[in-house]
Amino acid sequence: MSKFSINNLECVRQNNILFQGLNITIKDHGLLQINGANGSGKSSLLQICSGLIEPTAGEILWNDKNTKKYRYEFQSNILYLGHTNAIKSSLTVEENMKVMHAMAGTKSKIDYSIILEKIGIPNTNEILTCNISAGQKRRVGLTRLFISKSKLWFLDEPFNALDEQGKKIIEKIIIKHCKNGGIVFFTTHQEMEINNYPLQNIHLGNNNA
Amino acid sequence: MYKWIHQFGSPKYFYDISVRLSKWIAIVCAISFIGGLYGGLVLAPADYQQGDSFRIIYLHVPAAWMSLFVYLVIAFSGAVSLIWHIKITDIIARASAPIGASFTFLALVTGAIWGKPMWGTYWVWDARLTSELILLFLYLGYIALQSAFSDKRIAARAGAILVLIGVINIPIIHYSVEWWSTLHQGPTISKLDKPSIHLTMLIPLLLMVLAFKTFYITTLLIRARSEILEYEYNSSWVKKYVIK
Amino acid sequence: MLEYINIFYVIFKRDLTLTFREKTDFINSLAFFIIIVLLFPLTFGSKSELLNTIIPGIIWISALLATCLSLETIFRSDFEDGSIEQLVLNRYPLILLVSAKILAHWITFGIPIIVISLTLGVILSLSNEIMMALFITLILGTPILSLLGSVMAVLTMGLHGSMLLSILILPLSMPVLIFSTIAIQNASLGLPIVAETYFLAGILILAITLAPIAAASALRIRLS
Amino acid sequence: MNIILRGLKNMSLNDFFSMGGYAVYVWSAYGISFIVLFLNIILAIRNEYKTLNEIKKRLQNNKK
Repeated sequence: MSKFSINNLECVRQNNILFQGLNITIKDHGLLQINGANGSGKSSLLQICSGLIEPTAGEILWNDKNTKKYRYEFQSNILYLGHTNAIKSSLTVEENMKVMHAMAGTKSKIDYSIILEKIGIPNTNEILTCNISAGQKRRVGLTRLFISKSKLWFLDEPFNALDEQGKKIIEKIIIKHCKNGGIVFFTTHQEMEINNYPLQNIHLGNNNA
Repeated sequence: MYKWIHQFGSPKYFYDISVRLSKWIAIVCAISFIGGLYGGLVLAPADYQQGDSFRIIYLHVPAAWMSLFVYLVIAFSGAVSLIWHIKITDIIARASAPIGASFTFLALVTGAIWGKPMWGTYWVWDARLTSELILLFLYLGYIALQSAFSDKRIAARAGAILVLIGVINIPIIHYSVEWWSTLHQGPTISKLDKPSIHLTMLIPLLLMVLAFKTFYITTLLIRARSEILEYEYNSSWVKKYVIK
Repeated sequence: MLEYINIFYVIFKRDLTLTFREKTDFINSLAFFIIIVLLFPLTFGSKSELLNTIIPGIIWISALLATCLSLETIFRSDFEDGSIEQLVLNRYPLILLVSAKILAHWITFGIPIIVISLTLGVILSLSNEIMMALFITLILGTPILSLLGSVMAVLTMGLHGSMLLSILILPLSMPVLIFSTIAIQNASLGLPIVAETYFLAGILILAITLAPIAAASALRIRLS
Repeated sequence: MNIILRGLKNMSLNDFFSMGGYAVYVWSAYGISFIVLFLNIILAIRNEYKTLNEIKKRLQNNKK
């Protein structure tokens, strides 16, 4: 039963206040959607929660322990996926997934072809990632969701550059992860992305300034 | 103790202090400067060997000493800003870099000018002058790195990492240059070292060192003030202060 | 403990395959190295006495310049495609991952430079003591450059213009250059070169312990 | 006190400037040092006023 909480978080970027006094507490099975216009600080909030960036004020607790002091304990339970899908273009899809597998630290053997089928780009194991389309690259990046066993997911706009069928697959995996006890933060600039699961919503607009 | 650091670390508090302090330190600097110059140029007897050209020592030694001192100040404030994330030490490090660079440049120029009457050539590959030259490159690297970043906070902390590595390297550089110069040239009886000099020569030298140090502090305070204003320009106390 | 070795090996192998798949950086740096060394005989005339006294120094200087150019490649590709965030935010200590990358850089750029400089030494007919001194100083010197250079590469990651990286790394690599050239000169005079090798080994150990830590914290700062 | 006065008495003006034949070096060294130090302090002060005015301007047009 793990808990992720933020106490009066504040972030000032180039002297304009993106958000101030933010308090969130999320327990298991939690799903949080962060939406707002571009440049309203969605990605900054996600990066601050995951520990990539330091906030100007406030702190982030994982099981009531400050994530900066217990960095590696926190980091071994999170998966961060930014705008760029962090795959190497001169490696083949399978090699990229092998690296993700090692980085995720899961011991069990994983059959990459099954994951590729699940994500909708079957038998592309041996193709170099530079020869596949942007949508397929995004899906290769998203295979991390199947490989990693971390509890807390931070997904930065997981749905962009994906077609309808891709959106459904990602929605299914997020809901499945939340159902068996995971916590997912995700940002989107459209309004309601996932509607068949109870979710908390934070709207970041310039009205916070 | 920790509260004191934080309290002193707040830019507003530092700004008020620097306004009051810099006037007094400027006065001390002026007095010691005039005293040092008068003592050095007029009172001190000419050196038996080099005649009057040794008077350049009153510029060269304080400048060389200050160049290293300012680098250590930058390294120390960099380390403090990395560990405790205090904003003021970033500003101090950023503000004192150009002053340190100009001290090193001064030390090099006066050393070269002093070399002419003594060794006949402007640039002499003496161990101390060469490590001053490398120190100047370290400064230029730091300033170049600072100006390369748009976000001041990242610039300050990246610069702190660079300076910490630089500080660890300074003894290595100094010793390797020493090893190198004794090998190539043989031990030059360099007058650049602080000769065991007579009291009347020593006092002006100490006055000059004090003058250079107070000069550094005044310029640092003034430069830090403009950096603080830039850092905090949308905070309330700056608005109040500016309109006044 | 095993998983740490495994992740070290995976990152190391990934970087090696990456460099050998995109051969451009690899070949550019070595071509650059050879061209600089060959410039000097062209300018000073191949038979001149002056040449074979300064050839080892030239080889060392061009090794230094070639490593300077290749340092940028350690983190540039990761920074561009965003996998640097995966490195920073993962369960394994960043110091371990960064040292894997530095080792990969040394293997792909350091060792070929050593091999080529020895072959150049043979071509330009250096005596065996000088060749031995050149080998020892390069074996100790190039890892120092890779280690110090990786910290500078992190600091200048993503900034326009790679000149800044050379300006940062050259003053710091002066001691390595000084000790190596002195060792080579002593070797050419038949004197023992033990003292300089101890110095270089000392600096190398200092660099091995401190550089990954500095590179890791610089990475965190650079991304924040 | 008498040291200070003694200095003034035995040093006539023109051989003060000739510096025992090394006038060129001594005075050029001192000249360059003054210029560099003077530049430092002046740039710092000018920079401060520049930032102050900049902020004043920015506040004015924020208010408008």
